[in-house]
This record gives sequence, structure tokens and C-alpha cells, in this order.
Amino acid sequence: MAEERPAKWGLVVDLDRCTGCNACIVACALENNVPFVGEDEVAYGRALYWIRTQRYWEGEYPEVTPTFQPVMCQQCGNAPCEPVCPVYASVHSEEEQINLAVYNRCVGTRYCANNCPYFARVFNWFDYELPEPMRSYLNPDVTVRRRGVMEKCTFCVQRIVRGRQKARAEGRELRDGEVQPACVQACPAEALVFGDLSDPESRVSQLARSQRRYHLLEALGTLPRVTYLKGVGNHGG
Amino acid sequence: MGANVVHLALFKETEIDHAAEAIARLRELGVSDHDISVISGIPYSERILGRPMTWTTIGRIGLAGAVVGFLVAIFLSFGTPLLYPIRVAAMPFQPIPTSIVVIFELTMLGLLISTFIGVFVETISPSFGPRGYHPKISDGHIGILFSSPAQVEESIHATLQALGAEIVHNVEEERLWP
Amino acid sequence: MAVEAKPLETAVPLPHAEEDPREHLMFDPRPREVMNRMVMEAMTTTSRRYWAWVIGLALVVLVCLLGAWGNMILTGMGLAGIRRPVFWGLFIVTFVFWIGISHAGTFVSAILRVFKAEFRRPFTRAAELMTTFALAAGALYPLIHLGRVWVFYWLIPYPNARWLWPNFRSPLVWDFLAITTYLLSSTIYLYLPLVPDLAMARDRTTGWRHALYRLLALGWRGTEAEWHRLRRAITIFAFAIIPVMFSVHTIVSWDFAVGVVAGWHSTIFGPYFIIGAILSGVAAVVSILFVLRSTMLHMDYFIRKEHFDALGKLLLVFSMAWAYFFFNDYLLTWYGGEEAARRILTLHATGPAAWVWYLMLICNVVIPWLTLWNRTIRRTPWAMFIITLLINVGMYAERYTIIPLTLGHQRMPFDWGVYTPRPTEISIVIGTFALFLLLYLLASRLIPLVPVWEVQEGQMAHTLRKVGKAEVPSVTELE
Amino acid sequence: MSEKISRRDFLKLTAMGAATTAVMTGCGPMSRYVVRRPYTQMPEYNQTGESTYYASTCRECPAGCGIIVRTREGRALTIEGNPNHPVNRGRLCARGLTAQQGLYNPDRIRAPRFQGRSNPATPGRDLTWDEAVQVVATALQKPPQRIAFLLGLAPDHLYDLVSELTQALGAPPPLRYNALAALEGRTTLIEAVRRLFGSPALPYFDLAQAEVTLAFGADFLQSWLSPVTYTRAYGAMRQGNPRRRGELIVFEPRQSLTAGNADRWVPIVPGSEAHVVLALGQRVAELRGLPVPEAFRAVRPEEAAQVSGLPLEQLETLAQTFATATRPLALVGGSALTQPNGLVTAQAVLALNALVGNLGQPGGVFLSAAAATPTPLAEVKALVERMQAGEVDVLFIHGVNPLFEVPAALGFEAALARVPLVINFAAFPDETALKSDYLFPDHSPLESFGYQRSLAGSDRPAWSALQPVVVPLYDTRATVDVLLAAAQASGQALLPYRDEVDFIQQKILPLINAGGFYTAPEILTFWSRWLQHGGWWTPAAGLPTPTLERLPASFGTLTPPTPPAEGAFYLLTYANHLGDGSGANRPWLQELPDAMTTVTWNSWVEIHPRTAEELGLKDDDVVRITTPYGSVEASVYRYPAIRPDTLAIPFGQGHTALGRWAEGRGCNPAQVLPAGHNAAGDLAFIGTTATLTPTGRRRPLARVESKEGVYGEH
Repeated sequence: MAEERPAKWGLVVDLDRCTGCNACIVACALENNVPFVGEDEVAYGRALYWIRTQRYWEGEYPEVTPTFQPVMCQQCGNAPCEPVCPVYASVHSEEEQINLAVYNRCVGTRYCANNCPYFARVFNWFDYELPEPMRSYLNPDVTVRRRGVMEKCTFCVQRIVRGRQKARAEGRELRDGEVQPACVQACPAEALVFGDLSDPESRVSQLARSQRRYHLLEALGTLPRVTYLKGVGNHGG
Repeated sequence: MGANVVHLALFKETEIDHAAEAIARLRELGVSDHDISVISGIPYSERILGRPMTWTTIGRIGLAGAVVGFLVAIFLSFGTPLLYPIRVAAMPFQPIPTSIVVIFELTMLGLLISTFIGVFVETISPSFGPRGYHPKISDGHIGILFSSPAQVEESIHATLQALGAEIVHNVEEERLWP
Repeated sequence: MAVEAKPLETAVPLPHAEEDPREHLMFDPRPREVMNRMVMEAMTTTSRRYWAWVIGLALVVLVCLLGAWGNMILTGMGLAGIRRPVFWGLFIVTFVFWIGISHAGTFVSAILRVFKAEFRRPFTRAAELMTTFALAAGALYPLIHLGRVWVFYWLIPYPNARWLWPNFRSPLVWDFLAITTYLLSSTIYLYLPLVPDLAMARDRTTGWRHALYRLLALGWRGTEAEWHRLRRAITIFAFAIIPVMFSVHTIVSWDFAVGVVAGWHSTIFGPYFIIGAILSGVAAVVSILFVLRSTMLHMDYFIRKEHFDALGKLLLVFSMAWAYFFFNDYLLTWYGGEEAARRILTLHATGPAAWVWYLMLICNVVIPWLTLWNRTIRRTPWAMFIITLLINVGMYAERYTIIPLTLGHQRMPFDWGVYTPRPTEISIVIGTFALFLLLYLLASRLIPLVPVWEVQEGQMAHTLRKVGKAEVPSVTELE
Repeated sequence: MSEKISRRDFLKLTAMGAATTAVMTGCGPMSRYVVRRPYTQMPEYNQTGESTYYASTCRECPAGCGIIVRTREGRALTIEGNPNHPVNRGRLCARGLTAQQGLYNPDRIRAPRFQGRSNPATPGRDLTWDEAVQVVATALQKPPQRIAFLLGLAPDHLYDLVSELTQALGAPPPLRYNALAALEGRTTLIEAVRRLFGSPALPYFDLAQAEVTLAFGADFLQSWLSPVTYTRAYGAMRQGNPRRRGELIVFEPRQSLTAGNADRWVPIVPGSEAHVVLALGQRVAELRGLPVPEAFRAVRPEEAAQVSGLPLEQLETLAQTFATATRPLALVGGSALTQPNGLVTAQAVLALNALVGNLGQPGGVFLSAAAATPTPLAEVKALVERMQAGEVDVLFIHGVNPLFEVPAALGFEAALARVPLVINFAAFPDETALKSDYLFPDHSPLESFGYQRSLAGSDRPAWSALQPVVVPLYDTRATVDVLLAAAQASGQALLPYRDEVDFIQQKILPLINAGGFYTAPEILTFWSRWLQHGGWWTPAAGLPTPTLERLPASFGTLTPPTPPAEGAFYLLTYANHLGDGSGANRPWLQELPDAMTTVTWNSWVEIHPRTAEELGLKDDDVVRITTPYGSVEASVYRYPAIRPDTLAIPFGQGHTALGRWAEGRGCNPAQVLPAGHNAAGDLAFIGTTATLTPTGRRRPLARVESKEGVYGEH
């Protein structure tokens, strides 16, 4: 069997490709059993989007243009959310080099969410019941979180694990692009690219070296694993 | 020497000088310091009453507790991360700065709890000296408990009464604590 | 030019600077049995109004605290108004508030004891009781605010099947340790000096009270050895509990300061919080003393204007210290802080909730500074009551500003959010206030609220000595 | 247990009595007659804890994207794009991703039912399918001219079958209506293609390789033709071209998602697009040294500038940018077509492409392989008139919700009441279903066989296959089967098909030898591959090149837009991710923030902040929008990217039926749209003006953005 080296999963968001269509949000929600919360709760900032598109406006009419920036958990290498958790529900994974949310360990202090500069974390304020038979579509690979638990984007770690197991069973290394989180898979504009940053030849590594690269709130030193590629052109991305 | 009987000489709180004098007299009358004990409603230092220094191990018990707390803290902050190593952020498994907080708290906890335990243990431990009590003590009276051989009883009583003491005989101690 | 010397005006006779020293408790001694009787009467006298309050508060605790909390446990944290990105709201605000209040007892009875401030004597117990009950009320909040309170014990370090221990790198675990330490030690510190008074109560009661006090008094007789142990233990506690007290609020401030949250990440937060805590705690002591003095029998003997006066001076000093730390934090963030933190300052002062910020400054700085320099006001109990209540309102506003108002405006403006407290959490907050008052009310009739032996000890040490024509207060060092 | 067994086993299709449901697989044995087998004898490819993937086609909109549905233990879990599918290449949009919320929607119609139109005299009751088939059979025996079919744009196989059925009966051909197509002016585009290039097909634009693209009203990133295809192409256009980053200029009165992503957004006066295109065409021809075609001379540039509100210099710059580009491309759709000048605009834009010579070139214009068959609104209008006149005895409705989607001004509701027998095959109790006599629910698309062959986004000839990925949850039945059974029951040999699968197999038979990327010696093997791959397509890209014989001398009469009266505004509606509104019962689509406004779960009316300020309106104020055709109420969203003289309301909300998540939310702009149509018969609503009255109420919108953070307002 091939010698496995730990991967360092990363994501590149090409803002020049991103159209802000939000397909990623739905893909993510249905892959990860993210509940919908209804109008009043969304209005009060309690939607459980693991990924959301930040839309700002630039310029004045008629030169006004929106900028779209999908923001998900940045899977920081030095994650502010991790050390503050008293019960190790937010930990760094050695194998994937991402930030794991251990739902069944979470006691709901919400400290991690306060300390996340990207607001990537969302909280289960209630139990969000699905009427029958809607529970049938829940993804059995992902825990359904109950009330009082923090959750967030995991880079679809269940897909990473599944891919790794498959590769291991077939005695080979994972191919570049074989594992894709749901958002990446759905993204119609192919603005999202996912892969192993520790492999310099992977597509994500190549893109992450682009001159257009930047990280969100880089000055905080969180070492995000998500790289953004600046939009170019008249109005930027 | 016959059975020693415990007597209590009560002085008003304002008569502290008399009480100190009474202790001196008792000693002169051959009652040893072991057979005297003073009970009072407020603390008087030994110097005031001219009594030998009492001693207590509370300080040492407290120190021992602090050491235990310190060791527990060392285990918790440096030992437990090794039992189940979990990486968080870019922190080492056993960072010293954060451990100092834990060590401080647990050392203090050990110190303070064991000090209390020390007080408690010493309180319920058997003690030497005459035992006896009178509710007037908590009204501020100073009580001198002494046990003396029967033969000197009369002279002691006379001496003490001369100093203004009220003598209470047979201060059988009600069970003050279960 | 001739200089016309103006004849000196007749010197205005200065008002008599010192009133009669007998106005001070220490110079107005009463026999011990009289004081004992007064304390016992105060403790055992209950009025219809007292029971009405007890029942009312118990109902409030039952409904507002237990009912609302139980409902929230069953339904979800969503009943509180917290939201993304303001994940901490009134619960943590009130938590910090109570922990702040709890600093009063330690401050009064440990620091003042260590520094031999004699005016502390009659109200050390009242203050320590406040510490314990404020901690009890405050320590509920880490539980209340847990999303899954039914697994709260995962925060406790205990060996379990997986050898998974709590994360000792998390400030919340430090919080847990610090609050546990502080709660235990301040309870013991309340209890130790209480023992002689319990013995006093034991000697003067019958029935269930006697049984209770006999149990609690640990067989206290007042022997030299007992006194010696007690004083040794109190000395150890007095010295050791001071750093613990400092650590508690420092760690509470670290809950915020260790984070990357703009406006929280400040090295001054430790002392800033401690000063705030002492300010609010001492203010709360004054408020409580006013209530005790005006509702309990004989308390006007023990609690006097001089005490309000002394505490008022302390409050003025702490208010100044608080303003100093606040300004430090503000100026340095404003001057060199990162943009996000600066924006928060602007929002605090000009945003929709700016009134909270101004309320804080008015109550914590303006009002104390305008009033507390004045001796007459300091010696007017009801005025002090109002001022100290306002100081605590200001301190509550300070915590509100620091927690939800800061969290709502972090680095990503798209995700800003305004937090509005909802009935459930308001109800729980009211419930813990009721719990605190209820515990205090009950305790005031269960334990001697004045440490009689300490008062007597003090009175014995204080004498009026005649020096020439004046009677001069004189203090004897008895220890 | 029986439910579990039925979900994972294959069931028999033929018998019409008990235990009849249909499921097929792509990867399993190709036999379609399978008996129930217990769990312990599961097919080997279906293991507990192992996912089984089925290729199918998305039917959430008519684009026909290929999907792969992950199932486990007989449950459809997640929907992924089919990476080989020529339309979407593995990508999906938000609508397609929520299809399982349709399948497992608790509000589905679960059995055939006599509805009685809520008339107390005729109480509703559940029926058996035998009775249902009998009802349909009886209905089919009505005089053929008095039978009408109204279908949606999907699925195509049903349309094909109904077309054959109506032909056999001698009834009028079925109509196909869809609000999405109506809002994007699809029939106008087809008509323009027919007029210029001779065949009624949808054009295919090679956006990916275009270098300068002018888009007139075509919101291709969100709703136009095949949004996933064009979004993919957009990404490639921006960053996939090694030569240069493609440039996009969009002409729209209200900034759509496409315009928001454009390099330049030209907030053109609604209705003036044709003028601008014609003026641009003149300059482009001149700049390229070509003779200016006669048709482009209809408008003088100054006139165009005046009508559209664009300065002449800007027109000149645009013309130069376009004329000098290596691969220029012009798109047209949406607000540029759904207006009285729509057909002119469509022809002019296509001719502009011809002018720069990009027909059939990389980065240019092609024709879709399959004929497109949407019905223009004018024909629906004709049907309504016939219904109103009592000339329709029976109306069959499938895949369309006319009471919601058709402008209310058309009077469909009143006309429907005059049809004695309305049979609706809706899967959900939508507005029309509640007014129908019979509900004979079709399977959910994820439980259905079928195909889509009109694939506007395919770069090659392709058919997209549908297959059931789960056993039908309820007592529903494929409409094709119902019609076939009814046709048989009516005693006439109307159609030579045994059942739905037989019908589809016969339809795809010619594909065996049509040069696809796979073939098979006989139909059953071919069928299994068809299901396995999720359709059929050719191995290489290639579409017919449109040929322009000769430009007509005129594209038609041009009416300049009339500015709105004092106090009135242009009103427009557009499709966002909710599309035609049929997705409004998917909770996650409701929860999904609108791309431009981030509003969820409701309707809003977009007003330029300056206008709002003049009117004294604040965000979340409820206003009443009134046109001559009706009025609706919605909360104000101060939208910085809309012309100050224009209001916009998104389409898709405002349901009065359709289940718990759709009902009673927002407003339906179809209530205020005119019934007028353009020269192609397509809905023409651009240019409609509306007045706005504050109601004094406020209803806060559930927006995801922070108003304070984004707009600096407290």
C-alpha cells in the first residue's frame, strides 16, 4: 500500500469566477444536514449557513456594483476558536489539517463562535424538526446536530474520509480533485477549487500561488487554508 | 492526690486584669498551666493573660494542602494533555503560560481548603486541659477553667473570689458538638 | 504708591471639624450581652413584611429563574436573544456583574482586615455574605448559558473512560477553577469568623435553632487554642484570598481578552475588570448596608453614618481608578488600535446603543465625582443608597457595552448584528437577582449578621484618652 | 418493514391494480420487470451502508441539467451534477440541489382525488387509480376539439406523448407554458431565430470563448435559458481564456445578478434596447468597414441616445469596444424581449452577431440541436378565450400552475371556472390544483422516467434521461401511464405503446445509430446505458451553425418607450433562484438568500434609494404597487442598483397554496402584469407603469446582510 502522507486540505475561491449565485449554500446545507430555520429566525441572524456570500456594494449609481465573497470556515492553521473550547469540541485534525467540530462533545459555550473572526460558526438555537418524510434525505454520513451545539463548515470531512478510505482500499494515493466538498462540486462557475495544499502540483496549490491571492483578515495570523483570488477588471470581483 | 475537679472562674470582660492576675495566682498555688485553660468570648493573646503560647499545625496543614494542589495542577496541566493529545491552534500540548493559571488556582484551592480542614480536624481532635463551658462566655466573660487537687480548693476559691471571680462548680460540659 | 494694608478680616470660625467621637461605633461600646441580645433580636425578629418578601422572592425565583430556565433547557438557547454574531448576551453580562459584586466581601473583610481598617468590623459579615450569594447567583450563569447544560460536568476534570480531560488551555476552564476556588474559599472565609458567633447563638436559643447552631458551631467554647487556630486560619485566608479574588476577575476578563475579538484583546482588561468589580462590589455593600440598617432591628447601632462615609471615600477612589483604566483602554485603542477596534469605539459612542455607553460614564464617573467628595452626601444613607445603585447600573452598562455591543460589530460588517434581550433571559436575570435577595433575606434571619466578637474586640481596643482638654481617640494593638 | 422493502426493490409497472409502482436503475440489471424481493436478497449493488448513485435529469427548471442522485437504503440523499452531462458538466444550481425537498415534501398530493373545486355540493374524495383512469378515458372521449392540454416545459417525453395523443384524437396540440420562459422572452428569441435563420430553435451562445460580450437583458447567471451552462461559461470566460479575461457589458434597467457581475452595467431605459442595438449595429458595421444593413438604419444614433438615456459618447465607446473585439458576442433575453419591441431587439441582436461574423465561430452563436416548443402567451390567451367561451369541455394540466404563473390579467381563473372538467396531474396542491376537479398526481421527478431533449445549454445534440431513484413514496402514477391506460381503456387504438418505459424506449430507438458516445446492439442494452449515463449525447461538441441568408429590410416596427407619468414608475419582475415559483415550497430555496438583496422567505419591492428618499420610504415599509391590472403589497428594499424610475419585484413568491412553506409569503407579481404580448406573441410587460402607495405598515424583511454594516445605517 502506498505510504500515506498527511494532507493539508485547502480551498481556493476565485472571486473573478464567483457570480454570487449561492448554489454553494444549498449544496452545503443538504450535504451536511444543515437545518433551515424559517423567516423570523433568519431575520434575527440565526440562519445556519455554513457558507454564505458576503455581498457589499461598491460605487454609486450608475457605477454601483456588488462584490460577492463566499465565506466559510477558513480552517485556520492557527485557529482562534480551538484553544478557547473548554471541552475539546473544536480541535485541529492532524490528518486533514483542518479544524474539526466535534458535535457530540460540544456543550454549547459558544466561545469559539465569538472568537472566530470570520463568523463561520453557527449555533443550533433550537431543535429544528423536519416534518416527515423529509428526514429521509438526511445524509447518514453527517451527524444531525441537536439544540445547543455549535457547528460549522468541515470541508465536508466525511467526503475526505470516504475518499481516503476508497483510495486506501484500492492501494493508491488520492488523486487531485477526487475529493470535493459539496460546495465545490456544485459551484456552477467553478469558482471553488479544493485539494491538497501540501502537494505543490495540485490544482489548488497552483491557484493558491496566483498573484491574485489573499487571505481573509490575514493580519490576525490565523493562517487560513482558504485562499481568495481577487477579482480583476473594472469593478473587481 | 484525689480526683481533680474542674472549676470555672468567671470574670467580666472588663476585669481582664483580674483574670490575668488570677492565672498568676493559680500558678503560685501549684496549679500547673496544663490544668488551666482559659475560655473567652473574644480572643485574648497569650501575652495578655500571661499564658504559655499555644500551638497549632494549621499553617503546616495548609502548606501541605498547597503542595497537593500544586501537584494536582501539574498533573492536570502537564499530564492530562499527554493522556489524550489533542492539538488546538498552533499551541504546544503543554504550554507553560496557561499552566501557570491552573497551577495558581489549584495551589490556592489546596491551601485554603486544607487550612479549613486543619481547623476542623484540630477542633474535633481531643485536647488536653480541663474541659467545661458556661454560656456566659459568649456574653464576653472570661472563664478560667482549672482543675485542682481537692486539698487546695478552698484557698484557690478564696483567692479567686477576692479577685472578683464568680466560681462555678461542676461545669460539666454539655455535649457541645455531636 | 502707598500700599494700603488691608486689615485682616476676622477669621471665620471653622465649623467644628470633628463631631463627637462617640458617634463612632468603636467609641460607643455597649456590654457584650447587650450587643448579643441586639444581634439575636435582629436575627429572630421577622415581620409580616419580611415573610411577604420571602414568599414573593421565592415565587420569583421559582417562576422567573427555574421556570424560565427549565423552559429554555427544554426548548433551546434560542429563547434568549443571542444570535450570530452576538453569541454572548445578558447571561454573560450578568455573570460578570455578579462576579464583580462578589469582590465586595473579600475586599471589605480581607483587604481591610489586612490593613486594619477598623471601620470594617460591623459589616464584614454582611459583605462576605454578599460575596457568597453573589457568587452563587453568578456561578449559575456558566450553567445557564451552556447550550447543553445537561452535560455541564464535561467541564470538570475527572478521570473518564476515554482519558479525555478538559482543555486546560481554555479560559473557561480557568474560570471554572477560579470560581470554584473562590466560591469555596469565600464560603469558608465567611464561616470561620462566624463560628464564635454561632456559639453565641447556640447559647441563646432553643429548639431547632439551637440544634442548628450547635452543629455549626463545631463545639466552640472559646478556648485559647480555638482562638489561636481561628486567628491563624483567618490570617492565612485573609492573605491568600486576596490574590484569589484578583485572579477571579482577571480570569473573567481573560475570557474576553484572550480572544481575537476587536475591542476585547486588551492587556489592561485584567486590572480594569478588577477595579470595576471592586467599584461595583463596594457600591453593592453600601446599598445592602442601607437596606439592613433601615429594615433590621438595632442595625442603626452597628451600621452608622461613619461607615457610609468611609465607604463613600473608597468609592470615589475606585471610581477614579476605574475612569483611569477606562481611559487607558479607550485612548490606546483610539490612538493606535486596529481599525476594527477603533470602529467599535466609534459605534459605542455614536451607534444606536450609545445611550448604554453614556449611561456607563454618567453612573460610574459623573455621578460619583459630583457627589462623593461631599461629606454631607456621603453621610446621608439614602443618598448613598441611590448613588451606589446608580454605580451598579453603570457597571452593568459597562459589561453590556463590552460584551454584546462589542460582539455585534466585528471585522466583517456584512455579518454585524444587533442584539436585543428577550423575555426569557431578562426573566432569568431578574430571577437571579431575586435568588440573591432571597438567600440574603433568609441568611439574615439565620446567622448573626454582625460579628459581635469582632465588634467587641474592636471596642475594647478603642479608647478615648484625655489629652489636655481634648478627648482623643486611641487604639490599642491587642494582638 | 414493508415500506423499506418497497423502497429498495424494483416493482412491477404493468399491472394497474395493486402494488404498482415503477423504479428502475442505471447500474443494475436492465430488466424493468422486477418482482418484489425481500431485503435479504437485495441486488448486490445495493448494500446497506453503501451508496448507490443514479443518473437522472433535473426537472426543477426546463434547462435539463444532468444529475446524479446519491441514494442509500432506498432514500434519495444528495443531488450532485452529472460530470459528463453536456449541459452542466457536473455543476448544479440552487434549485436543482433542492429537488429532494420536493420529493420528500410533506405537502405532496398522495393519492388520486376528486376535488370538487371546494364546492360543498360535491365533496372531495379519494379515488383509486382504476377510477382515475376511467375518468381520463371518459374525458378523452369528449369531442376532440373541445379537449385541451396545458403542459409545462418539462418533461419533454410527456409533451411528445401528448402531442401524439392529441394528433391521434384530432385535438388541438398541447400548449406549453412556463413563467420562467415567459419572463425571459423565450418564444420571442425562438421566433427571431426562425425569422433570421429559418428554424425555430433556441440559439446557443459560446460565452466561454467570447472576449467582449454585450448582454441585453439576458440574466444568464440566474434564470436565462440554462443558467448552469452559462454560469460555467461565465467562469471560463473570466479566467479560462489564456488570451484575455473576457469582458461583459450588460444592458438592463435593474441590475440583475448578471449585470452585477458585469464589468459595466448600463441602466438603460426599459423598452429602448432595440434602439440601442440598432444604433450600435450601425456603428459596428461602419467601424468594421461593412455596409450598414438596411434594418439597422431604422434608428439614428442620436435618437437612440435620446430614447435610451445613454450619452452618444458612451454608445460610441461601446460600439468601438464591440467592433474591435476579437471575439465579440451579443446576448439577448429577459427584459430586452418581454416588451413591445422585443422581437425587433431579438432580431437586431442576432443580426449584430451576424454582423461581426461570429455565427458558428468559437465564442459565437450556434443553434440548439433540438426544436424548442414553448408556447407564446398569445396562444395561452387564445385558450383562455376558448375556455371563457365555453368551447373547452376538458382541460388537462400538467407541470404548470397557470393560476400562479400566467398574468392574472389574462383572466385564467374565471375561464377555468367555465371549464366543466379540469384534470390536474400536479404533484403539489398548488393554486390551480385546488381549482381543478380531479387531482391525478404524477410522480415526483425523482421517481419518474422520462427525458428532456430540448436542452438549451447543450453544446452538442443530446437527450437527457430521467429515471426513478427511489420507489414512489405515495400512491402516485406517471401521467404518461395514466394517459396510455386511459387511451387503451377508451377502446380506441390511439397509441402503440404499452407503458411509459415502452414509449420512451421507442422514442430513443433512433438514437442507437445516431452517433452517440455509446451504442448497443439492441434496445435493452441501449436502455441500460441510457439510464446509466443519464442520457445520450454525441462524443464531440458540435451544433448547427445558423446561416443568415439575407437580413430583412426591417426587423419590425419600433415603438419608443413612453416615460412613466408623474408619480408612476416602470415596473418589472424577474426570476431569481425561485424561478417560476414552483420551487417556493422547497424550504431551503426559501431560506436561501437572494443573491443581490440577501432577502429570504419573502417578496420585496426594489426601489432606488434616491427615489425612496423622495417618497419618504424606508426599508421594510410596506407599499402597495398598483397597475391597471391589479395591485400587490410588498416591503421596500432600497436597492442601489436600479434605475430611479423603475420598481422591481421578484417572481416566485405570493403563493396562496402549494404547501406550508410557500403559502402566504410575499406577493405574486403576476397579479399586476399586463396580458399584452409582443409581435412574437410573448408576454410583454416591460414598459408597464405602476404607482406606489405607502400603506403605513412595516414588515421587516429577513435579510442576511447587516443593514448597519453594509449600508452604514442604524
